Amino acid sequence: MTTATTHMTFGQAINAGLRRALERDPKVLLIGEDIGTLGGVFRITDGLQKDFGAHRVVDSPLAESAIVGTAVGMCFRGFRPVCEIQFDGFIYPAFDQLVSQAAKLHFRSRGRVRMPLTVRVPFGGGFGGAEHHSESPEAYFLHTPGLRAVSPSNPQDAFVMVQQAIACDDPVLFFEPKRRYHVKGEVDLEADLAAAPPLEQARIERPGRDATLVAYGPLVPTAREAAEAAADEGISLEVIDLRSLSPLDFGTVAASVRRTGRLVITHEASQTGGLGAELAAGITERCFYYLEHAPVRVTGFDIPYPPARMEQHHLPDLDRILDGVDRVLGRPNSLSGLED
Amino acid sequence: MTTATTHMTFGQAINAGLRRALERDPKVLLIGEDIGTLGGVFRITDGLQKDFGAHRVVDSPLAESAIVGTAVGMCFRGFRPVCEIQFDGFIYPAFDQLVSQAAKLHFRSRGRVRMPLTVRVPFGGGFGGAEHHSESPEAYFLHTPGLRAVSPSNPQDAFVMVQQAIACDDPVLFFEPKRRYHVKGEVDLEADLAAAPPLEQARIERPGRDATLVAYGPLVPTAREAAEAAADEGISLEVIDLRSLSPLDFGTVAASVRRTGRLVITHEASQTGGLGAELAAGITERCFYYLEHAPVRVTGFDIPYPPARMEQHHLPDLDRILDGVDRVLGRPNSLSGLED
Amino acid sequence: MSKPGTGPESGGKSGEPFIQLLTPAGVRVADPHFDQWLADIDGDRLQGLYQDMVTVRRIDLEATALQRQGELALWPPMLGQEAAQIGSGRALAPEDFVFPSYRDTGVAWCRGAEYADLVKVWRGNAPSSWDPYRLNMAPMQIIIGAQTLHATGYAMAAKFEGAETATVTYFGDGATSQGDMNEAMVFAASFQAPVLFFCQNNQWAISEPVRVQAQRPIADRPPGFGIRSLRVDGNDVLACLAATRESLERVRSGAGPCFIEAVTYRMGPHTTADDPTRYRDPNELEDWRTRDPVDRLGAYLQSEGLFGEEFRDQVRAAADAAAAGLREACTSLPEPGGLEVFDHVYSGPHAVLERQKDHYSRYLAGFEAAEGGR
Amino acid sequence: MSKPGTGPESGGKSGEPFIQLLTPAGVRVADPHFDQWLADIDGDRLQGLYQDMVTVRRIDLEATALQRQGELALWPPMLGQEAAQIGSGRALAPEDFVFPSYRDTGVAWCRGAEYADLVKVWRGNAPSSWDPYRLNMAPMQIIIGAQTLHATGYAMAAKFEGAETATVTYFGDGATSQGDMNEAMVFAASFQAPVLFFCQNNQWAISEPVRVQAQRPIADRPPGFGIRSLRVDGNDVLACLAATRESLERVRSGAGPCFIEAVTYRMGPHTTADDPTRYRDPNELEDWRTRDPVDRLGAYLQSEGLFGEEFRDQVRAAADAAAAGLREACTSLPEPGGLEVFDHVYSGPHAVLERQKDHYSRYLAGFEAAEGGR
Ligand SMILES: Cc1ncc(C[n+]2csc(CCOP(=O)(O)OP(=O)(O)O)c2C)c(N)n1
Ligand SMILES: Cc1ncc(C[n+]2csc(CCOP(=O)(O)OP(=O)(O)O)c2C)c(N)n1
Ligand SMILES: [Mg+2]
Ligand SMILES: [Mg+2]
Repeated sequence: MTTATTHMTFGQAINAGLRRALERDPKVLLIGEDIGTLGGVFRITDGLQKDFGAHRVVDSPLAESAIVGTAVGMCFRGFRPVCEIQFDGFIYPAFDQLVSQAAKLHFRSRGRVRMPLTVRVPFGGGFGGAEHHSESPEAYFLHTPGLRAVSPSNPQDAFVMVQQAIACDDPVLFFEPKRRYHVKGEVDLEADLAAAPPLEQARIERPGRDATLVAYGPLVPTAREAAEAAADEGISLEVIDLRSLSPLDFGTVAASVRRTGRLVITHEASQTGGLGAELAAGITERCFYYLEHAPVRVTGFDIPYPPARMEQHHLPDLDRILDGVDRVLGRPNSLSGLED
Repeated sequence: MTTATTHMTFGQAINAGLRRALERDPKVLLIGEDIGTLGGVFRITDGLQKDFGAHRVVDSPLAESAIVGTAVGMCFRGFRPVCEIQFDGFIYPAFDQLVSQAAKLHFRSRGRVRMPLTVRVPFGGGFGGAEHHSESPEAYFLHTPGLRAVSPSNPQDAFVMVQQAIACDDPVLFFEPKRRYHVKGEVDLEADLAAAPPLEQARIERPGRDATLVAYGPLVPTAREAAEAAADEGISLEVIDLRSLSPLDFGTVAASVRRTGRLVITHEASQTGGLGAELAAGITERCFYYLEHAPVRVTGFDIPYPPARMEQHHLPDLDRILDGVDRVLGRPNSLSGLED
Repeated sequence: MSKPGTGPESGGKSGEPFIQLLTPAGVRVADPHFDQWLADIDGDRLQGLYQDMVTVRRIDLEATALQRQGELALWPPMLGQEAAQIGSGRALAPEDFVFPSYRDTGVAWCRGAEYADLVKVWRGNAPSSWDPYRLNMAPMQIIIGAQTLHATGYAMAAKFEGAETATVTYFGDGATSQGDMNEAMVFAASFQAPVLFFCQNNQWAISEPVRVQAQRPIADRPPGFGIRSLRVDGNDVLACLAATRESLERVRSGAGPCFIEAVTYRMGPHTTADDPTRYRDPNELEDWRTRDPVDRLGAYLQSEGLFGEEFRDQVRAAADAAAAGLREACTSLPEPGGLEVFDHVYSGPHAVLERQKDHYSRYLAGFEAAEGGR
Repeated sequence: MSKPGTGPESGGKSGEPFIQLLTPAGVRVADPHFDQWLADIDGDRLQGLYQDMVTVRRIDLEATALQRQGELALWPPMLGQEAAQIGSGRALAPEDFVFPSYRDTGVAWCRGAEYADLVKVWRGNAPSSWDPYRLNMAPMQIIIGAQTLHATGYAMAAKFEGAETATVTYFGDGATSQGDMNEAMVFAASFQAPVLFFCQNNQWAISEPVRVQAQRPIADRPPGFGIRSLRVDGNDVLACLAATRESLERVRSGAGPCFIEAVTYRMGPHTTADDPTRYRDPNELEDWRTRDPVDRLGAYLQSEGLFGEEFRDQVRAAADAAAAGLREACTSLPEPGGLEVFDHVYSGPHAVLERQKDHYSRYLAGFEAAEGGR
């Protein structure tokens, strides 16, 4: 079987995925601020209003609670709305509608009302953004039963996963690593959704033996680079792209850790109560007797996202990840000898 | 030194603490729904409006974002507002003001603007409440840099800690275990705040050798009972009352775990991404070579808080905690032999 | 239009005008505009409205009794709001969709809710009751104001589909302070959504009088958003019926969203857990008793010769049957099983949750084995 | 009151009236009520307003240039809104407290912001700029609408203290859709808070025209909340000054909150990252150029003989100096240090954060040692 792939950016891949979803199902509707005429501040919805009309690609008033809240109402009528939250830091006004409504209505209605809602959230930093424009709020949603959350790390996944998210009958937070929007890759536009890996499945990005390095979204490319750099030093890292943030694919990660005995987790979000905490705790529960070292977290610090000229001191990068790898391998590094 | 203590309920102790704070500092102001004439739906602010006036104990319109948002503005003017959120499940409309404003303004203003805001949240279940009335949202705030969070478990702590929270120059989420409001205890109304244990310090509730059992808020009494029951079986549990949920007092817990080698954590909130995840991960990092077993979490399930007649199947109780203790001690129990 | 009888309950200055077709004494007032919306309301229908009101009042009292007897955990009485709920509820078409609040027992009754549906939630048996697609009515909402956005979104979707259906959302005076309610008006106006906002201004949000929420009559707010608004006597079932019908007609015809403020009164406590003597003047309640919505229609029926003994017997029997039905349905609700907590969290499989369910079922089994062993 | 010149920018139907004291051609229109608020505005003051407007326009252009040259990461131009910001900003008393939005450069200028204060945030050096207690002005707000609640709370506190100060909050047309903004009006009305809501309706929220947010003029909304509201020509500095003074006087006197909708136009892009040609008709911009706020006052000065060469030279020199000062302040801002990220998260010690800081400083030290070693 030959498949012709198309070279396109991450952002274009999402656009193509949204287009497919709009074509496939008349109940799919996009709603958000500036997504229509402008095509979104990141142009992710570029051209879609022109082609599908203002009733399928809806420029909404400036109110996030209402964007999500009206989408919840549309779900009651069998729609599959896709909300765009313009930037990560603007999702909090919609928190109640997400946590008390979208997340709970299927449970509340004993399965009678479906909530096939997708909430697209460009997230993360590393591009010199202003306050509220670089946040990583995924852990809040990980802790919210009833929601699912995913984050693609490459154009192909972006194309497929956005369609899977829309096809999912549960509310899905779709976290787009905005600083990777311009990364290019091959996308199989004919990809068969049914044959694609399920939305909740992590992927082994690169096999390895010495330690398992888990990342998602924007840090997957960084983790891959770290693995390459480590390989130069003779260290073989297994890189896992989580893809699904809720539920976490413990099966894939645990199988890897049982082989490597060591786990490093990296994310941009602040450490305390972040996704890394759950992954570390869950893997420790499942793999305690396999672990040679405590799982190591390489994450943003417990600070508000800092101004652009400080962000390199907050964000995990290649060197900090490698430092974490040293730590998990018990190689001497900056924290060697520290008691806690 | 003799101190005369007063026998009172948990709820009365908070009331007494609020009264002290109002007396001590004219900048202290209470605001919330139904807290004035009615004295709050739990009567925690009973009599305070009568004694301090409608400008110190303020019945607000029905809007949580505004309750917190106006309190943030009051902080700009040097006030120390104490907001009441009527029930845990009603805090989400205020999420943006808490997470993007209260939490960040000290950082944003480079320390120029203080946010001595206290947000009182009656939380947790176990009393047959309706939907949204029994939630445990603390992990959201644990993951939010800039906020502090505490939860007292007995009348004396309630009295002291509410005053400490109000005196703190940072925003503090004050989680009140509502199902314990009627529990009685001795309160030293002359307690010297300066001499009291600091707000961020955990307390060893009951010393023990075989395993460390960590709880907070509503489950501290349950944990104590579990320790008594375990003692009957010859198992010595060290019970720790966290008191502070953010920051977590890793020092106290780690010291205990280094002695016992085993950790059980219990909370009502759902498991994934809950406080237990952070505690487990953080303690594993600090005490890996002391641990005889992976930390065990005994928590609510990853479900929306269920209806009253199902809640006993969600909430950790004495038996489930003891089951967790069995697990951490490697004693045969229901999960013995399971691979994951 | 006539004036309400009294003062501070109006949500603003006293004596704000509202639509009234039946005076507190039960005298029919002619109204050139709204009377046409009652053209079909003959004696039978009037009696039907009365029977509805008496029945839901009886259901409400029975539920309160069930709570006192420990059969329900809580109950939010709608006593006093029968005209607002029956008047508006009977104006709805079956295909209209309703997004209600927790106190809308009377509306649920009009939508055909079964007895068990009315109490299941309050007994703590289920997180919601009726099948939303059988009643065309969403689960009742507890988060104040949240449902107004759902209604607006539902109406937008209906409009985008080209359907000629109306969506109606019910909420209280307190809800008008919430951001969500105001955002709902913004969206409804912007998309000219076919939604009717029905506010039952019952003068109180738990212990707070409406003046805490609003300095002007609530009905004054929507026009600033570009939404057509009416203020009606919420204790007058005919005014509520006519105004709702008229508004729904506009809504269905594509004229954009409408708003109704029904000025009524919560004669009971906020819920059975509440004690209104702590915050409200008993004279206020006495005053409102003179405007009781049920008595008012009764007086009118009487004056029309429609209140004979036979009819009264029939009404009494219907109410008795409803009370008995409610009690029976309530006490015979099956206890939920332990593993039900894991159902319906997601629409499909979820590995983490299934693991928890598996562990808990092993725990339960082990526990039962141990208990059994004793 | 006169009518604005043109159509769809009005936030509702075209031709909604507003307060205008200076026509687009620079002709002074008498107004029996508002003229008294300009009694002290002599030639010198008029010239001062003009110089302010030219200076902030120049600062705005210089900042845009700095962004193009890579010295700033982003800049939100206020081009076109000079009259709204200078007119209102110059009406404020020093002890009034301001809660601004991100585009309020002109207001910050009136409050005495230093050059570095205007660009620090946009260069990415700091999360905010000025000392709020020196300027009596909060850090600019990015979360749309959030600051309106802070202003209301500040005003409530001031009132509870018995202070006679006014609080002013600035926000855009888009912000009026947010729940927070509406809740702020509810609280302000309920507590009769001494706050002035100043809305710059610049016709656009990024790519969305104001008709997406509002079907009626924005100024129509506050009265329904019980808030006194004015609609002014936001490109008329005298109207903005007079209306703000008048409103502030009411606010300070305890007459309750006030609202001003200043009808203006965002002549530039939303920010330097935006490309308005994608969504707006160039004719619209051309049309608004005929109502330019700076030219308008210039024409009036000319007609009054206040626009001589000396004055124009002085204005030019002041603007040049501001531009040079801004550039100098911008490029000489010190780079923040690596450990500064840990500062001011809390007001006091925080064990978990200190451990992270300790670890990171060890890491940095080790890293530098390794780098040095190479
Ligand atoms: C977001 C939220 N905040 C607070 C509450 C608690 N609460 C329940 S009912 C109520 C008063 C509601 O008043 P109103 O809207 O007038 O409706 P009514 O109860 O009078 O029918 C309050 C404050 C809630 N349910 N939701
Ligand atoms: C809560 C929130 N949602 C979205 C945004 C993104 N955003 C920034 S400015 C803007 C438009 C604001 O329009 P308006 O209120 O009219 O102010 P203007 O920019 O025109 O001055 C938007 C949508 C934001 N900053 N905050
Ligand atoms: Mg009410
Ligand atoms: Mg604007």
